[in-house]
Amino acid sequence: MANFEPILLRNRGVTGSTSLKVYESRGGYRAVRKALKMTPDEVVEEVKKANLRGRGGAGFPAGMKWSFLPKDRTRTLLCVNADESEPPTFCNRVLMETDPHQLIEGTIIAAYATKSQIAYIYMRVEFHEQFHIVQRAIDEAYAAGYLGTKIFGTDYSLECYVHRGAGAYVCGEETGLIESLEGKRGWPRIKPPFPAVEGLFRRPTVVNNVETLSCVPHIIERGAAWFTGIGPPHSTGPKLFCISGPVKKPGCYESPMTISVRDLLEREDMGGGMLPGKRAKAVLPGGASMGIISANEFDMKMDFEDPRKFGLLGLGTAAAVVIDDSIDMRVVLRNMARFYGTESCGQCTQCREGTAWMHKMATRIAMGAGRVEDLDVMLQTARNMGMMPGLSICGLPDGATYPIETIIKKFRGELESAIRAQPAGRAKRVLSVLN
Amino acid sequence: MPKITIDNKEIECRAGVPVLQAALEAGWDVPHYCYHPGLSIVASCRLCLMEMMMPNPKTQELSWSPKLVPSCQTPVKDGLICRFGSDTVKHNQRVCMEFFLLNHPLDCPVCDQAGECYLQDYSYKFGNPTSRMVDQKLKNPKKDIGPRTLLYQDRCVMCSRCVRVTDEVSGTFELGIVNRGSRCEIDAFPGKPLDNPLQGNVVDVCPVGAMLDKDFLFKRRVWELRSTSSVCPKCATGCAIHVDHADNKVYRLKPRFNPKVNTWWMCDEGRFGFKYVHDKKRIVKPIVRRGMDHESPDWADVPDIVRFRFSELVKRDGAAKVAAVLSPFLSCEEAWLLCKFIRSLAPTAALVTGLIPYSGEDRKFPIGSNNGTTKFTILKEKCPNRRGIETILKAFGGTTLTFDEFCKKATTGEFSAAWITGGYPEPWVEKETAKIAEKIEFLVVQDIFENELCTGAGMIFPSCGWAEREGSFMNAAGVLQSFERAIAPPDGAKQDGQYLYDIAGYSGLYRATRIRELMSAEVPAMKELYVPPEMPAHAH
Amino acid sequence: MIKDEDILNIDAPQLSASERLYLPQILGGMKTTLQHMGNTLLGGKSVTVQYPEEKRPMRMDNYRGVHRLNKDEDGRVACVACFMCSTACPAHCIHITAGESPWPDREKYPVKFDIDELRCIYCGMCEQACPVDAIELTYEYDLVGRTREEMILDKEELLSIYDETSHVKHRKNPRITGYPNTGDRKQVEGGPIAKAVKHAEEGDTA
Amino acid sequence: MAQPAGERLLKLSRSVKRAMSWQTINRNLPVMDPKAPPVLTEAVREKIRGFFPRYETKRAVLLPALHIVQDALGHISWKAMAEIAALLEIQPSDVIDTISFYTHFWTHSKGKKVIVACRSVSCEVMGGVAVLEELKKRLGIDEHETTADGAYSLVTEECLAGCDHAPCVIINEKLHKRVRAEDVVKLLADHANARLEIPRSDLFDAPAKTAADPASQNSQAEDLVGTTSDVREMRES
Repeated sequence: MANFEPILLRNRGVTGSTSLKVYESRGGYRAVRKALKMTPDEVVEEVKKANLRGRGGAGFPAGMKWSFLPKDRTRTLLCVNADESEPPTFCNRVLMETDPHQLIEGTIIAAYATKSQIAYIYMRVEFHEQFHIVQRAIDEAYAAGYLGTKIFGTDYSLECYVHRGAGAYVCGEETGLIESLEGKRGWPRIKPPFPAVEGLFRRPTVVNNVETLSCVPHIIERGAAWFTGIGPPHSTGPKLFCISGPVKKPGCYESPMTISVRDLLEREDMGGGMLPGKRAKAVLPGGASMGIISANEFDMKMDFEDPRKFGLLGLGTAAAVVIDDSIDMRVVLRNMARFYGTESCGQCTQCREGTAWMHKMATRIAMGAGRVEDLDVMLQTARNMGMMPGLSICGLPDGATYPIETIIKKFRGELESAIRAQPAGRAKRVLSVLN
Repeated sequence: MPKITIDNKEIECRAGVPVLQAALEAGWDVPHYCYHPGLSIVASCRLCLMEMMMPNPKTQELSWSPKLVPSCQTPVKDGLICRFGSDTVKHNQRVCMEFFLLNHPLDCPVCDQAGECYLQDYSYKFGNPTSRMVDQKLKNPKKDIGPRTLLYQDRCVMCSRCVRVTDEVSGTFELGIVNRGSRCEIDAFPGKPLDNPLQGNVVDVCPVGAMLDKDFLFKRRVWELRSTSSVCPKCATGCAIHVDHADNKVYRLKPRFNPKVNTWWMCDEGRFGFKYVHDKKRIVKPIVRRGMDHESPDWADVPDIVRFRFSELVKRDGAAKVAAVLSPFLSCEEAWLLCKFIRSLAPTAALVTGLIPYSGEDRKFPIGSNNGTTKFTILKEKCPNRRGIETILKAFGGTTLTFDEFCKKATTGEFSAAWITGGYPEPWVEKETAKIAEKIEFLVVQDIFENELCTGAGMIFPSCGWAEREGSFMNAAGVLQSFERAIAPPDGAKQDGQYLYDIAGYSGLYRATRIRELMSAEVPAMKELYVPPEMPAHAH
Repeated sequence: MIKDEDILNIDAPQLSASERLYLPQILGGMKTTLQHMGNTLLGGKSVTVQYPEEKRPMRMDNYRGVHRLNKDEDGRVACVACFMCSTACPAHCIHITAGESPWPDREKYPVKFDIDELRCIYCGMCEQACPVDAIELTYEYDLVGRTREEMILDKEELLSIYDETSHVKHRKNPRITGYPNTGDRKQVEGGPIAKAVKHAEEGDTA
Repeated sequence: MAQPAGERLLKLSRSVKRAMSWQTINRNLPVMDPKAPPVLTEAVREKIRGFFPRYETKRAVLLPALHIVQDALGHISWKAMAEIAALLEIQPSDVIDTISFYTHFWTHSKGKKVIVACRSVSCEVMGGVAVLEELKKRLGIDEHETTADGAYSLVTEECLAGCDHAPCVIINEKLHKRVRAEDVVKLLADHANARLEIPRSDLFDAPAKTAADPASQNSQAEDLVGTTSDVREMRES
């Protein structure tokens, strides 16, 4: 599949790809016209048949999500999750800055399928340029009559607004996003009730990722059978893979879910291999929350199933960051612990206290005052916070558990020898100053 | 009534409650912080997690679910099977307790909550004795969040009960959560402090020592206090309360669960309104006027003096010239004894409902709620037993007057003997009312503080604070509740019930229960004493 | 109920003839007396002491005499008014009134602290119960007074006993509840861990 | 309330300075002068009201409103919070509740340009720490501080989703990609370093139109009374 024709990124590199004119000239807004001729249920059925699994991280089938909406609902809301805050993920950013109309088209189809009247695009505040690009694209769509009342001359009306976040990782969780949209702190809600039954403003709500919705127009246009033909049966459709770190060509690449981490890292049309003089030691293959793999596990397939075999949480956002051998593993451990320590929302006890405690321990270790037993305590704390299926309201502590656990398990030798290399009694002295 | 199975034991429980509540009521001690039966469910403390039998999505076979579920968020359903005794559940409790104590300052010796602290109780029962954390704890300064309340932020477990009280019970929204993650704190907006009339409940619901009452701060350790069931006398709502006292002194009042009256709450007016009981200016001795002199007789002589003076006047002026004013601060039993006594001497004596004090308007909470959603009401009627007195007067029949009618008649000299009871915490005798003292030849005044009537009184009896008496009050909604004696009356004084008992001609020790038996035989409305269900420890 | 078979009857042992004379015992006793007499007369070593001018040496560390209230390094009362001693006291002789402390590192301190030395049974439970080692029993036993009121020692008196005895018997293990390293977070330069590491590095080179 | 507001604030700030571990933050006193003129202009209010039809509740307008206010004033002062609360018909405690949750909102005055340095894993692997250190050195300030002349503030953020261009730095709205430590001097000297090159949508304003002016906002006193701990000021601990 080396010369896979990009689908989601087909407009990348095309001049003026963010404009309505160029998008339409390249076949845009055909799918939505087709969808509007179908009944909403038919659209849902088509997406269900395509087995489009959510690209946000959990991999829940989108069509299934839509079919959970109560049948007798009067008002449905659609939220587009553009709060891409998982490090090191940026595929939604690429989608929005290269092809905002594709997202809008997908949003219209999804809104039509779910019979929503309003679609909110919840975008993280750090996406400044992307906000302007998407907002201008929406303005264009409004002007063209593709959004607003009676779109495309049908009886269906849809409002689409961009709602800017304000810097909180947990707002990427669907109920956290809903709370944030309601103007509250982004504390995830307890489920049940699920958003499909009672979500934003207590109405049935569907929350979908940008990449998921960007796939929808293609499914409608070319049919579910075409979509399921791409990639293995459990992981259908094209997927965006991100790679960053010391590789020759960091970026976002599109492929069916048949590639391995090694392909992503080394293939010429992808990462293109390591920068000269660098050697890959480990890869965080699916965003920070999924965990780490060491150099001898690079043959892991990047699909929805294979990562579990390597002790990871799942595919996640399929955004890999390469860690070369000049990087101290203690630094990576600290970085991960710090991320969850600062981004925990503070609602559930395990996560609030556990992530902060791990942050403290990891910082001390990274600063050269660790103890070997700290690694065990960290490992236990990570597990106590809850591994899948989790103990907390949202999945953040599970996400915090996997990187910590896999780093300590897979790189224990390196960490321990680094700790043992510290001057004797140093940890004790540091702790005596601290307390 | 649904039947659920907890730890292989089938129990019957109330419908519509969470599994946690059912388990607590059935005797399980399930640790929890964020759950409170009177507040919405947030399921954030994750301490009450349980294992539950669930059908396998594929095979529909019942098996223990792999995920622990919060028992506070799971409503009871007939046939539900769950367990709290398994290793996974216990492990989670142990782990949670470790997390709760990570940043806790462990300053129990100086914390006022020590002794009634859920964190202490649960650590002993479910936690580990040692902490593995060697790093520095987070420290937060304390906050003066309101005129009556202090917030010790570092003791907080972030259960958010206090925030929910201000949101859902008082409806005033003063408290909020600031920051995120481990730095979460409770806070109020500067200049918008916690000062609503129900703010004291914030201290009650706080399971740890984060919210403390300035009034009680450092006064006593809670294990020295003894708790007595009582009823708040401050308004006609009649909240069920606990009087916490030690060494004959009342230190604080706490609400007692009563589903018919106040549920879990009480207002600040009642909570801090007990101070008058320890006022130094109280009347503590019976006083008899002889000519221009006043002397205080022996309690043993009192019944004879009273009977003699009254019967003399009845003989001279007739029974209709006698009146008894029954204050709405009297308990039903005391009022009944007084009526009994007066009517036995003067069968046509007038019985008068005492002055009903009103102040302001009824206040409904949460603010802006209507009849359906009101959770708490502070009534404008500032006395506990108006309805009880009226019920008794109705049962006695004959001449019954309102206080205004009595005053009018008294000023025209229609009464030659009267027994006026008071017991109001605030001054209550107005200038006009004071004049009646001149027109009544033999006036008995029974009050807690000296008032304008006393100068003309032939006899003065000390009334006792409600914490020093026992009896029952009937609230504005007609719920009859009993209250017990918490502390002894001051030296020299005697419980109102006791001397009324003696005067009425009974001998021995006054027991409210005995009088209630006698009374309810004559006054059927007094038969139904409502005793709220006893809640297990940690049930809220 | 005690059963009959549980009861062991013991007969008094028969004394021998020499034992019945009692002479050896009497002589043994006389020997000790004469020894001491000899020591006093000849060696000048007296057994009795001229109390209260003279006092017998004693084990200072575990004698349970009059209480004292310890002071901390800054000379402030170490007590945090937690009432543990009065709770533990079986004789109910400790009476404390707590108040908000005027010092920033502590929030509670005893405004009044009275011990009724006449009610006290000198069991030492208060010492055991104290979480900050603020109350201790001293080696002082010659406590006298003319009235009962005089024998109720207040805070000042208890603190002055500390001044008198602390040079002989030191405060056991000065600890303090609450906040060992306090300070406004914003005043700390860098984070606490970074600071601690820096501190330790100075130690490494030294 | 006989004391003038300025005096009271000064006294308050002194008491906070003096306080140590058992310092008590007083929430009984307002930190802003109730008689001072409103900080939100009618234009800002109108802009906020423009968002009302988009949402079912007024509370939901809070995030857009905070963005608008922060863009207009540079930060969200206590007074601004109270005014937003009145405008949206919610309690001020709800506003501080929400503000404090998000890292993007500032309750303290900040510089004309805010530099957000990314410290996510990709940036750290690619040398983000060196860039941050260089920024600190060149600006002479630490994280979450503002330079004396009010030109720059420096903050860190967990991930800016620019990992393919790591290490990256955002100045106001502009994302600077592949910043090396040696580029920092040039970057800071560039006047256009905060200018967005693409056409803007006019839904929100460009941030920090006004310079941080500590005197006009009573910001000194407000900073001192601020919340006790702050996720935005979470350093290495």
